Amino acid sequence: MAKKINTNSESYLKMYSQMVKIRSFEDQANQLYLDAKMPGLTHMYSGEEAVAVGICEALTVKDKITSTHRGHGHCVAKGAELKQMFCELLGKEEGYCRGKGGSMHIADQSNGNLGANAIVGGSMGIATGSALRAKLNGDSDVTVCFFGDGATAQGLLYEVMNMAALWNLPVIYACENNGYSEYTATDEIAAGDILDRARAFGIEAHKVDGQDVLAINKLATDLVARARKGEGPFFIELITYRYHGHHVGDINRTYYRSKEEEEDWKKNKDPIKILGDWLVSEKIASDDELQIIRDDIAAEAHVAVQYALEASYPNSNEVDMHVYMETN
Amino acid sequence: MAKKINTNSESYLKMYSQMVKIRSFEDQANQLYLDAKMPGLTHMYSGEEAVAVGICEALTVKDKITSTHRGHGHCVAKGAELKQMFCELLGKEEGYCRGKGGSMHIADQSNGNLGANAIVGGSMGIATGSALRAKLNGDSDVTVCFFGDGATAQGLLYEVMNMAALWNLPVIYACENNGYSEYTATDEIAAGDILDRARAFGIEAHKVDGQDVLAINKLATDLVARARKGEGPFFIELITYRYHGHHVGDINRTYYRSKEEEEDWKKNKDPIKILGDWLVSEKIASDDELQIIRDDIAAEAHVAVQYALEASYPNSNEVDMHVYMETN
Amino acid sequence: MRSITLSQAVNEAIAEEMRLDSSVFLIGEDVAEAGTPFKITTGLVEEFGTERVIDTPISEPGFMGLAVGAAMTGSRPIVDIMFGDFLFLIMDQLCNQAAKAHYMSGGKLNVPLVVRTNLGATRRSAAQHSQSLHALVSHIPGLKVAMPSSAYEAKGLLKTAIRDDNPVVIFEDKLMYQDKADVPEDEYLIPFGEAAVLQEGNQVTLIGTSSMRQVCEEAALILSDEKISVEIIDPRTLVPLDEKTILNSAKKTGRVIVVDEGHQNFGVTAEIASRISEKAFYYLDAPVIRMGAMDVPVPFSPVLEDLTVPTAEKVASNARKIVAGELVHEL
Amino acid sequence: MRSITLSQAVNEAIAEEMRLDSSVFLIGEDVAEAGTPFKITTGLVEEFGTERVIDTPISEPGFMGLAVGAAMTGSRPIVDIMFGDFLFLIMDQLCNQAAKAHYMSGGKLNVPLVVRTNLGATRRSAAQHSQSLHALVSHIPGLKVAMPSSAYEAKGLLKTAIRDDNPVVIFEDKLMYQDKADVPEDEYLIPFGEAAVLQEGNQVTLIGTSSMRQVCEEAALILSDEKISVEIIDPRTLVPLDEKTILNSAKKTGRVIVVDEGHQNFGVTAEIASRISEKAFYYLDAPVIRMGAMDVPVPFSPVLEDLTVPTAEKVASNARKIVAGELVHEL
Ligand SMILES: Cc1ncc(C[n+]2csc(CCOP(=O)(O)OP(=O)(O)O)c2C)c(N)n1
Ligand SMILES: Cc1ncc(C[n+]2csc(CCOP(=O)(O)OP(=O)(O)O)c2C)c(N)n1
Ligand SMILES: [Mg+2]
Ligand SMILES: [Mg+2]
Repeated sequence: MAKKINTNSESYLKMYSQMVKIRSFEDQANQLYLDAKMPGLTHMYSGEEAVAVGICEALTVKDKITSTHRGHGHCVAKGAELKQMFCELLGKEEGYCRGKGGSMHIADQSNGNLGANAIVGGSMGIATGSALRAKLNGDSDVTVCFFGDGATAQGLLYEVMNMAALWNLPVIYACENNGYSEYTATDEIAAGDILDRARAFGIEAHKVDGQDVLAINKLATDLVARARKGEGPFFIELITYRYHGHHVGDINRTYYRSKEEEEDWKKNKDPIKILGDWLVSEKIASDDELQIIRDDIAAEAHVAVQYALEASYPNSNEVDMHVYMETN
Repeated sequence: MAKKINTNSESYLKMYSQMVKIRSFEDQANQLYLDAKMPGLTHMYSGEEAVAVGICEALTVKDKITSTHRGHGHCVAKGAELKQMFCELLGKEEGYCRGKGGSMHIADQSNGNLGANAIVGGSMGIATGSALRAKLNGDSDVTVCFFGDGATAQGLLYEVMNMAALWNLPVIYACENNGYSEYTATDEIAAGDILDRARAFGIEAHKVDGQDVLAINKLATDLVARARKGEGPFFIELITYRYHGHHVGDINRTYYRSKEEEEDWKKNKDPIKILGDWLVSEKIASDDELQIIRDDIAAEAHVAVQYALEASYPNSNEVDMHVYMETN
Repeated sequence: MRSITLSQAVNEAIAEEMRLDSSVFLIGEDVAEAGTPFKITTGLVEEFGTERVIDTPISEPGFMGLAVGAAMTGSRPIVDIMFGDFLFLIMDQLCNQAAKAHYMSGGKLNVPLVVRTNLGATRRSAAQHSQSLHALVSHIPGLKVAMPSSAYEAKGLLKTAIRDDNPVVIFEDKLMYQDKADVPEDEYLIPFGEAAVLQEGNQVTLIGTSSMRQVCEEAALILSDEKISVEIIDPRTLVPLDEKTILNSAKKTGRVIVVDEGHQNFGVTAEIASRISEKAFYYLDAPVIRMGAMDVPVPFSPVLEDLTVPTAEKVASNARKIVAGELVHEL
Repeated sequence: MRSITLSQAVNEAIAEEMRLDSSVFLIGEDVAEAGTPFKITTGLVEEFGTERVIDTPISEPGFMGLAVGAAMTGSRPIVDIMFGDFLFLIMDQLCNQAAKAHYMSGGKLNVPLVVRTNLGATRRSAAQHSQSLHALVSHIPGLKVAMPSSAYEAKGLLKTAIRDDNPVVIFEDKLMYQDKADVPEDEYLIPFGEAAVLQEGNQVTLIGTSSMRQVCEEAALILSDEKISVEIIDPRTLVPLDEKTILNSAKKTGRVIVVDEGHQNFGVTAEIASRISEKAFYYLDAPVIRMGAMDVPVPFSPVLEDLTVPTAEKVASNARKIVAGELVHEL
């Protein structure tokens, strides 16, 4: 666990709350699936909360992120409202994308989230392009590109890292290494070393414990500041774990990973528990206070789900709206 | 200049002849363009002869290569006949591809040349797939993938290197670094180090003087033998130079490279001259003997061109032949 | 006859061809132990081993490229592209390389490979996992394109595809993977370029590809109650296209509706309709009606998504109109 | 009026829009000092600097992706894809990302970018540098597609494309880069979705896209000697398509030939012909004739390549037949 990085306990508690919020969101989303109330499938972020929160708490609302198929965590961490998120997951009109995107395309441009992406690696260009725009316009925002370990197999990553490095773009590549690409251990499909792949393009690359939100936040805060000064790009590999299956329907998974491994991560490396224990040991919060935070957020998530369940679907005339934007 | 690698002077003279053959071919091809007898454009290999010859002389006829838009050198080096090559360049029926491919698609599968490719990087998958086939079938052949420094910007390279490394495929990636991608110095569009990019995938990578045919041949012979034993893949960067413009029509090029630079390479780093001088100094051949070789090959190339100029075009009914192969 | 699912039919086709020909192998993401997300290739790795059932990194352009090279040098790869939408990632290798190698080499190289992928919306998978992109590859000379409409066709067409010496793209309907149909135990092949006439009739021809065959069959049921005589045709392959069977039917009924799940604009319905309009012109009693998917990215929300795809009711209603001599479109 | 080349027209359009709007930038291979291999962007880097005229590595998917991200966050990139054939490399970024972002986000994101590329065979560049792939992108909702047929249209359509808030793909004809046309000095825009009626007539309509407009004009010259009255239409944009102008002409002449340089099978001629056949059915005196490029990869050999593209003679001959009431195809 990293040293206390500032004396602002509010910031620690915010990170705690944000992680709990993601977990509560995912618990509800999973339940929606189990209750057959969710259209389609969705990919749970539970277990990886420290990654999104540690990084996004280092960003301002003007900074941008691009997200993945496993995108709820990034969306919450970047400031989204649970109600609008649940509405989107259920295809309702009040969803962030008016129900047109769903879980795999949830975007919240008001908070700088350029969107989840159902093409693995599909947003690497978008993130790098956002950083190019910032540089060209003299804007000071930084863009973080989230993607999984499996996505490092997409050639696009190397193309855009090359350009980001050549042009010193303010982009941070955040590789969420949860060890698996769908139903395959990534070790089996990735040769060499991921950090070396970034370094080969002259990009400074770091590895960090993806369950330690404070360590992540400290590193991210530093790199974001340096990227703003034109010292980017950077690459971070975050070692983490997804608690659920690849998606909510992936129930029997012993053929690709053991129950023991799952239990070990949940018991010994849970990011919420790790930060909670530290908050208590540092006397920033008591167990009871943390319990209240968790309960409040769980209740909030519950209310948000209920709201979304009752919210209305888009009108059928929306089906061919937004194919093209009207140009004035 | 590398040490004498075997006592077989025939092999040195063969390399000399093969390099001269490429040069003679290109001189004639350029003249065809200048005389407006060539349909379209073509990319000259002159200056880079040691690369193709040094590598292909380490291969057997069963080994495979994939080539590029700058592919005449590879084609000659892998054993092709000048007549059929010129016929192809002129769109004649007797060409290697019955006139359908032209310079940018010349292929000679009888000698293991799977073809030039007009998509930069387009053959990286093909070469790696040929090596996959060899491994699956237990065939002992090795595949060499030629590509330029500019082609290292294509993400496909990293995708296929990853798989080649994971599966230990018998493929050698041969990067012909002639310093330029069309009209741009590759330094300006390539970050980091090319060898590191291969090494990041756990691939053994070597840099070699691309004008020194004996050094290239020695390295290639060693790597080919190791690849046959299942120790591949390998990566070689060959530092070389193209004497002509990007293509035959690229005449005014001072805006991207200086005349002095061109003169320096031609005068001091010409692969044919370098080997010739060594052959004389080692008393393997006299200046006169080399002159005879050059004259004979120039004459042969002249005859081949004349033949091709007079050869007939394909019959018009060929236009829709070979779209599909008949399956028995 | 026994009845099996489309997914089992595909599995059998692959297994049978792999047994017959050791140069056939399967390559793609999670095709081995996981048996693909749709559980289609389950069991194959146990029988054929990881050398012939190859799990790849998430590198569609890369492993498609490998397949081209392997095919060019003697293998017969079956490439698994998990969702049809990912075809966009392999277009260069498929269309610039695989499709053209035979022609560009004057017949000396050839690329016998199969790209197995899928199509179909209404699975609540949104715009990047729901597309039906068969029109795109059908436009590229050098590729063949097969569109199985049931387990029976899935098996017979896939076996033919694997034996074909050219690159073939075969589109399975995701929503049909669990649908059963009668499939013979004995080996059979379905030749390319032969449409199936699923029902004969003389007042209107419904042409339905893949998923839309079922929609046409349902429409025919509705119409049979109204004593409208319907002929149903499934082209089975788009390239080659069995123009003769289609034109003969159009000439007989004089009225045709073409139904396809790809976008309508610049899609498959345009090709089939325009061929009929051009070559059966003097036999037509009504304009050929095109019914493709709406020209919108596929929306996630179920209430919107369901609007985008042709339905049996709409097909029946259009058929009713043209048989009655009414106009479908304002002129 | 002054006359300038298509290449100059494109250069002017880019320069004017870059002067007007600082969010416009140009990105691609060798677009700066080299001014592209076709020497189209010559001079722009001198005026706008390397920050706005950006030479990229040979990474088409990569820089297309950058353009999508830049466009989503406020820039208006013009992406130079050196040969239309390389579109296959950017299909995922163009069709899965750029085309769908506005819709998938319920209208919140948008991607105002232009992909400038080219089409056209008979340049002796063989199968991977000669394709005309506009039908493919026209099939994807969310993209607009423009097809300038002369320097005049090239300038007016490109300026409109740059100002459009959606992704637009504009195809220039490589063989026309040095062709001159009258182009006003004063600023003008050509709106999307408005076809040009280049010549009025009442016996037969020739619809020609891009390069094929000229072929139609030449055919009309031949036919005018024979006193056949020809109407010529250039759709100018395929998406949106000016259906009204096309249908009105078809209804007037009753005979239409659609000429396009893309492959005929599943191509642009199918869409236009089938719309006419469907919506002007009762006005047609003859089947709508489609003339696309042959369904073969483009061969290198000049004697073969020239056979693959529609010619004025063939267009005239088909027009003559349908005006005379003869059949073009065996029925
Ligand atoms: C281009 C593409 N190929 C394949 C898929 C199917 N797919 C969805 S998620 C996934 C695994 C991604 O692994 P990783 O990047 O490690 O992310 P994680 O799911 O572990 O968060 C795959 C193969 C896809 N969506 N897009
Ligand atoms: C995918 C693709 N992009 C762009 C081009 C245009 N092009 C042809 S050769 C070339 C430069 C290639 O440079 P390099 O790989 O270094 O090879 P060299 O020409 O130096 O031998 C380019 C950009 C192409 N043919 N294919
Ligand atoms: Mg992962
Ligand atoms: Mg080079």
